Amino acid sequence: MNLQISLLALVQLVLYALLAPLVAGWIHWVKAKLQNRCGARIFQPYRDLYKLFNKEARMAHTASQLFRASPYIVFTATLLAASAVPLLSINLPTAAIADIIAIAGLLALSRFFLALAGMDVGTAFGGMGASREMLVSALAEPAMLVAVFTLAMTAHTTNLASLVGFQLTETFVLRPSFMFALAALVLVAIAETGRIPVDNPSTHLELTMIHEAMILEYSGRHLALMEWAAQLKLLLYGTLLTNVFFPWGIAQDLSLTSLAIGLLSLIAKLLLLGIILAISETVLAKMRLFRTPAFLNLALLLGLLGMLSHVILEIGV
Amino acid sequence: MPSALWFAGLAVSFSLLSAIIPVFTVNTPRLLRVLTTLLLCLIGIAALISGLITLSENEVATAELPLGLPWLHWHIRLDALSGFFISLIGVVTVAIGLYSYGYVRGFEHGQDSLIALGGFTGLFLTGMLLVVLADDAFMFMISWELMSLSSYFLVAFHHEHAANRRAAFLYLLMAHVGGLSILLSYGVLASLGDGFTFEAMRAAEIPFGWASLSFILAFIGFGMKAGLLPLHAWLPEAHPVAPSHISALMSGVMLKVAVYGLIRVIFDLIGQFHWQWGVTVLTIGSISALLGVLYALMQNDLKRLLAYSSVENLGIIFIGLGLSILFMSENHRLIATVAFVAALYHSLNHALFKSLLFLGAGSILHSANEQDLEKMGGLLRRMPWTGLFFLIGCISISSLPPFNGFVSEWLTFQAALQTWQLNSGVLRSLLPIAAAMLALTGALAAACFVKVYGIAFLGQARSRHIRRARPVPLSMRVGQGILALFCLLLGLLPVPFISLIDNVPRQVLDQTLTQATAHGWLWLTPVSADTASYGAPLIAIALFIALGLGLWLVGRGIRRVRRCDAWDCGFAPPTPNMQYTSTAFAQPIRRVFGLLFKIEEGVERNQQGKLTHHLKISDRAWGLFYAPIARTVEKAASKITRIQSGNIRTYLGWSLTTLVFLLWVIA
Amino acid sequence: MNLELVPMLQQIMLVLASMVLLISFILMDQVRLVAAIHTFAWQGALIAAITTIVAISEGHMHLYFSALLTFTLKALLIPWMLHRQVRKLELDHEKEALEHPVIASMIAVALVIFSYWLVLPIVQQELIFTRNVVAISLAVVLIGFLIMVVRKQAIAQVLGFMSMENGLFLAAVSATSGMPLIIELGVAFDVLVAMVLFGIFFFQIRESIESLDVDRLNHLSESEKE
Amino acid sequence: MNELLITVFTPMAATLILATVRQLKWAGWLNLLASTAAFVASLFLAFRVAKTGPLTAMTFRVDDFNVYLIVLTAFVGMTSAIFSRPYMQYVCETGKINKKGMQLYHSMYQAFMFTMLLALSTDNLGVLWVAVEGATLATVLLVSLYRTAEAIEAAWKYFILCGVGIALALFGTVLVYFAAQHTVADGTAGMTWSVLYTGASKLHPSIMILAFVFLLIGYGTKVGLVPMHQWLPDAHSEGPTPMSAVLSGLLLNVALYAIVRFKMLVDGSLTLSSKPHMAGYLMMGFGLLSFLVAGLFLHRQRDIKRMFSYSSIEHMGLMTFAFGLGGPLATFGALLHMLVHSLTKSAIFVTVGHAAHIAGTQSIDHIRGLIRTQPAVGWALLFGVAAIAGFPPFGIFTSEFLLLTATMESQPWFTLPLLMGLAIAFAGLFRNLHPMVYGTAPKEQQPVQANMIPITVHLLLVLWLGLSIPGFLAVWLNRATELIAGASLL
Repeated sequence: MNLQISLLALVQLVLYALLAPLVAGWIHWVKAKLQNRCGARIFQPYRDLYKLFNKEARMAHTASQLFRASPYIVFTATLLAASAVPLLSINLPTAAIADIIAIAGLLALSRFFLALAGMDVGTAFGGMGASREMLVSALAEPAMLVAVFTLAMTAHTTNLASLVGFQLTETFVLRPSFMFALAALVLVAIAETGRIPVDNPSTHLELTMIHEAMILEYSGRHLALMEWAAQLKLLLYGTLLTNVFFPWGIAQDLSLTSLAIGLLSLIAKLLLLGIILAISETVLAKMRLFRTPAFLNLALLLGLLGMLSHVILEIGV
Repeated sequence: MPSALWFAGLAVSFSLLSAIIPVFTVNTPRLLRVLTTLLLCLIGIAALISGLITLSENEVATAELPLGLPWLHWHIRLDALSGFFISLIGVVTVAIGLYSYGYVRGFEHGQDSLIALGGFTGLFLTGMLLVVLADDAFMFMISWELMSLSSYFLVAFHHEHAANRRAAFLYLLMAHVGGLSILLSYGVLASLGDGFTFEAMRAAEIPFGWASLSFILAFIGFGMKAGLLPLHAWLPEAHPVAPSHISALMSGVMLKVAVYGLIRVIFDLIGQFHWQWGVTVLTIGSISALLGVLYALMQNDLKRLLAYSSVENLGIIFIGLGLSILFMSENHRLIATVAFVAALYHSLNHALFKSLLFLGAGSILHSANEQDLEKMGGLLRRMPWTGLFFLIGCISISSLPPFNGFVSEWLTFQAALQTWQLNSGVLRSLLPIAAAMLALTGALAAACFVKVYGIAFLGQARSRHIRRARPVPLSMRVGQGILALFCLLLGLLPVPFISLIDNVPRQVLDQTLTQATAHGWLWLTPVSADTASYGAPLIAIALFIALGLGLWLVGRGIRRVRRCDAWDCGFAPPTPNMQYTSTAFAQPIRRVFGLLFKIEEGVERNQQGKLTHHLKISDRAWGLFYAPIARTVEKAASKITRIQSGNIRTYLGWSLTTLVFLLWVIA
Repeated sequence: MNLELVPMLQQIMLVLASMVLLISFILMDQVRLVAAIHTFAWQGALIAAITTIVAISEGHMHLYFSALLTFTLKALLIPWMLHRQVRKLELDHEKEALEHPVIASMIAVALVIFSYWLVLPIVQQELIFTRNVVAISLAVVLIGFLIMVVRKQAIAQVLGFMSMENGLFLAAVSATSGMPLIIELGVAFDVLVAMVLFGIFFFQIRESIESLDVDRLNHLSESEKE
Repeated sequence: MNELLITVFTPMAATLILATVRQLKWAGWLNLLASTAAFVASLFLAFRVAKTGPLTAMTFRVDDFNVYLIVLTAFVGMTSAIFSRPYMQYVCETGKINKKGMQLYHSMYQAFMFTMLLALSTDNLGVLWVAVEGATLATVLLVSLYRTAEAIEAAWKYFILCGVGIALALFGTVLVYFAAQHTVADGTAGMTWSVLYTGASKLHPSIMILAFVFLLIGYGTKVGLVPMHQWLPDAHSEGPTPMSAVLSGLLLNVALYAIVRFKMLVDGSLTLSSKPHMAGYLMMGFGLLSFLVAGLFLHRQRDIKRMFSYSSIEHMGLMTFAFGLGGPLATFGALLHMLVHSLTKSAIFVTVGHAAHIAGTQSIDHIRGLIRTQPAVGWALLFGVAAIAGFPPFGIFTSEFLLLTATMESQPWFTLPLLMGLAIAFAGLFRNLHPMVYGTAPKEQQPVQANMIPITVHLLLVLWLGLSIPGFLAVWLNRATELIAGASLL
């Protein structure tokens, strides 16, 4: 039993690592289709990663050892964070390691090193990217936490597994707070994963780039790890959104059938999410950097509204 | 084995000794340095031991010294609370002691006397130790003011620059006012109870009104020392100008002594908890935290930045205390304890990483004589050890797992998230906002220290003397290393630590956090296992495995990296001047929160006809709070001096009028 | 109180007391310095006379002595010293008119009324008489004070000071039929020494500011002009 | 008894002798010798009183209240004499004063000591008055010793203002005597404090309060209570520095002592009247006013000695307030404050003398970087000011602690102005002090041969009193408290 659980945890971990590029590929593909391009195949990201891993890594003369260590830290931190988010099943031992706040912390850690790596070489672009990334995250992180707090205060837990469990057990009710929280989290996710309209993942050599600017100097396996970590983050947020707010189908016991159902429902959700994201990215244009704060303030506001509506409308006595 | 009190006494006497020896050994600086270092380490160890004994045994030792007033001798008391803070002092002191051996060498050829430095450092430590040990208001005040006064002399140590003198003056003035306010707060308690011993005050039955008055006075006094807004103005002035290891002591330890004082007065002596107080502390705390970090972000002077970030961290500590008071007022002891422990934990953490960072700044000063971020860069490759320790400090202070800063902030969040237990709806809706501010603070702190580390230690050197920077002597590195190690340990093993300090809440709130440590050393579960849990060791293990993997790959040398010019999108190879500056880094945030700063920016031509850009970002508190007071006093003074007109007949007129007036009054 | 019941001596005393008061007024408005000194001498003489009367009525031996003392000191010695200094300082024809004589005398009158109103609460029957004399002497003291305020001229100030002393003597003599002899001597000695010192200062001031106008002694002040 | 006579009349003898001594070298030493003798005798006197209680004889009365002031006076007189010997020689060498001036200085120094001790030890209110007036006469010539225009002006103001004040005090004394007649005692007895004190309740209240107003204004002028204080900064700043030390350290105390003595009488007579605490309220009012105003004055100082004289006013105001407040705690605090203030302030003035000597001027703007030029003096000044500003572990903190808490107990709302006053005064002192002690020193400042003994001794004593009040002193002060406040503290 215990062995099975830990095995399951391991499986989920691996699954995260493997699924991440696929999701990215799927979104690219859908976007391409929407933009009437034939576009790359869905599995292209795997090829890219493989290629990068085999390429020689180069480092600027001015780069320090931190530049080399960062990719590993960034990747591991993201993977760790992911490992605490229920993917297939809610009884997840690793969920106890890091509750939602710790997850935010781990993501912050990876961002911290990402930004430092960006500044390490000492190029103008790197500093620019780091500065902007920190601005965005500085505004996004509180929004995310506030949104999460709303859920946590409802479920009386910050442990994601228990949170999802709570969602499943309780009879379906409409909670205004959850709607606000969902909206807030969506906005945060967009900002954090560097999607349009906050950042453009496919951009390059643009004065508006954020994430790309930081990893500009990376090459070879370092770059691969960085890219992979980014894809992981995307998947993480996706799962977070879907499994917390729409937990239907996620496995509650360890029987193979339920796990299979879990997997299928997960894939379905992710595909759906990818399509939505792709559409939104196609119809929306990237906004100026200094519109981003407004965007994220909205997220924070929504989060706060959610929390207030929770304490006022739902438990108000 | 001698008692805890004995060790405490040892520490005090050693610190007094270290205050005296410079007088005799000033002509042999080397001997002086050796002795000072030795004594400081001994002080630290003795204090640490006594603190640990007290914490583990939960015994209350008291004593009386034949000093002070004839009817009020100096009462000494060593209980869990003082035990915690005395061990806090101890840890930092050891590190400072080792560090100072290398650092003070820089002053040997300066004009400023080493007697002053060594002597007042000793007195400073004495003061802090005695404050923590004091068990009556009189001794408390004496040691408190001794602490302020001696640290003032240390702030004024480099008194050539007018700015430093001004800082010292401001510091002493505010310290004095704060001290008086504390004194009055004790006065209230004493006049309601009988006498100035803390025993009597604990026993006193205090009506709400008087208790609140005493609370306000104490909060003003200790808050002024702790640098809470808007009474923080002295802190960013005074801390940077002292010698760095002293700045570390002031920021790391002295501020915690203020926290101790507040806990002692409110939680222990008054022993009442009202939601109004909780809200006050919480609000002030949140504001200090947020504005503190924002101001820190805007600084370009490294030590000044660190000082502002102290304001932020003290704010976080007071958020914890405020939460604790709030929950106590509705008698949710358990949650109150979580918040309380969080506050204690963060006090210790801040003591560790802020001292570490100040020592790092000191190392840069020592080897490159520079504390302006705009001129730094690329120090990681020039002083790798300092770079590593400083990085650890930055991660910890940005409250990122798996280091210690995260644990305390996590605990604070956990306490704040229990707000649903409160009955009052207003509070329920207020707390989440505080939590949101805390979150914002944390994120901004991360931004702030990315800036610091990225500008100072990464990239390329921006000035010649930074390019010539050399690693600092071993003693200084060891000093920083110890603190870094503690940062890591406290991050990895929160559970054993919390069970160690469990006696403090038992004594103060008479409630323990047994359930927090119930699930073994791996799992920290403050409220209950399924509410929230945090497995720091596992995270750390995973991270270290990954790092090891990476290093192993590097070490195997198959996949070695090739060095080349930076690509930088194919532009010309970047020069140091092309790097992002500290100001530039903070610009977006400055723009977003522009309202909160007083920004003077402009472009003009200088004498050579060159265009120059100047930017001055200053604290709003000055214009809103301090300037008016100063103006009022000046006005009053210039008005009052008119009566000294110099004409004797006017003087006689004054006397006559007074006489007639008084005669009229009494008749 | 109705005067019929008051014995003759005390009636005389009242007359003299009133004259002392009158002299204070004259002293204040006196323009010529020398004349002012003479007036002051007269005041001293009157005090001495009152002392003698009290001595007669009370039969205290030491009062005769103190009367003698007062006379020599206040009526002869001090005026003489002042004369000498005035001559030495060539101030014989010195004139100093008050800026607002009317206001000054109005204030003085107010002070007289005030001092009477002040002693009213003393109601014990046997003290009524002395009470009124105390009122007069208090008035003299206050007017002496006023003189020092309104007079610019150093010597005139000293005269004011001395007439304050006179008021004190009057109070002492009339209210308490004289202080113990030792005190009387001590006070007299002090006054004498003070007088000598005043003399010294006149010259010092004179050589430092070429005049005795105290308004010009205003270097030491906190006002911003310096 | 003999101890008393020696204590009081040694200075008198010295006055006459020194008036004849022509050799400066001897004069200085003789001065020191006489002061030391007086001090030693006063110690014996103190022991005697401690053993056998108050001793009363031939118009002298030494009880627990004034005996400690006598010792203090003699002590400060001695230490100031130690300082004054070399200092005055230096002054004489600079040619500011001639030989006759020195002669005058020394004999008048002793005369002043004599009047102080007489005023403290006598039991007769008349003699008290004579002595205080004598003190004025003795010092007025010293104030004008340098013969500069300012000095003469200062002396004139000092003379006139204090003369007038003292005259009013005499009127007050006469009124007291008047009240005593017919009711308590006639003749000399009617002026004897102890007699009056025993029969205080029989004194006519309205006369007594009237008298007290005159006495308060009169002696208050000498204490330097605002607004009769104007002579004080002038006299302190223009007179020779040792004079400022003793003026600030002693004369003010003695005047305050006189007021307190009278307050005890008035309180005694007012107990049954409608407003029994009138005297106390008057003193509190004056004290608070002086305290605040002087604190503000500190901000506008250009002359270092003026500055510290204002600080003296401030502290006298504080003591007056405390005595007015009454009650054992406040009284004890006030007595202690008298002690530590005299010690600290005279030490400061001695240091200031050295500082002015180093810089060659008294102007604050021209004294710079003392702890560079001569660390001993600079640090002494720093510590002295820290002490006078009420920082522990110096004794003044202890007394201020007691005063504040006493106020907190009886009149909580007065603590606010007190707090403000302390803060303002503190800021005023340090804003002027900082540039003087810190910073780089100008070239022309040269270290001088400074005599640190008196400073060190005083500051160490103050430090000691701050850390722990020795038992005998505590008992002593407590007895005095009992005498004044009618209740014991211990």
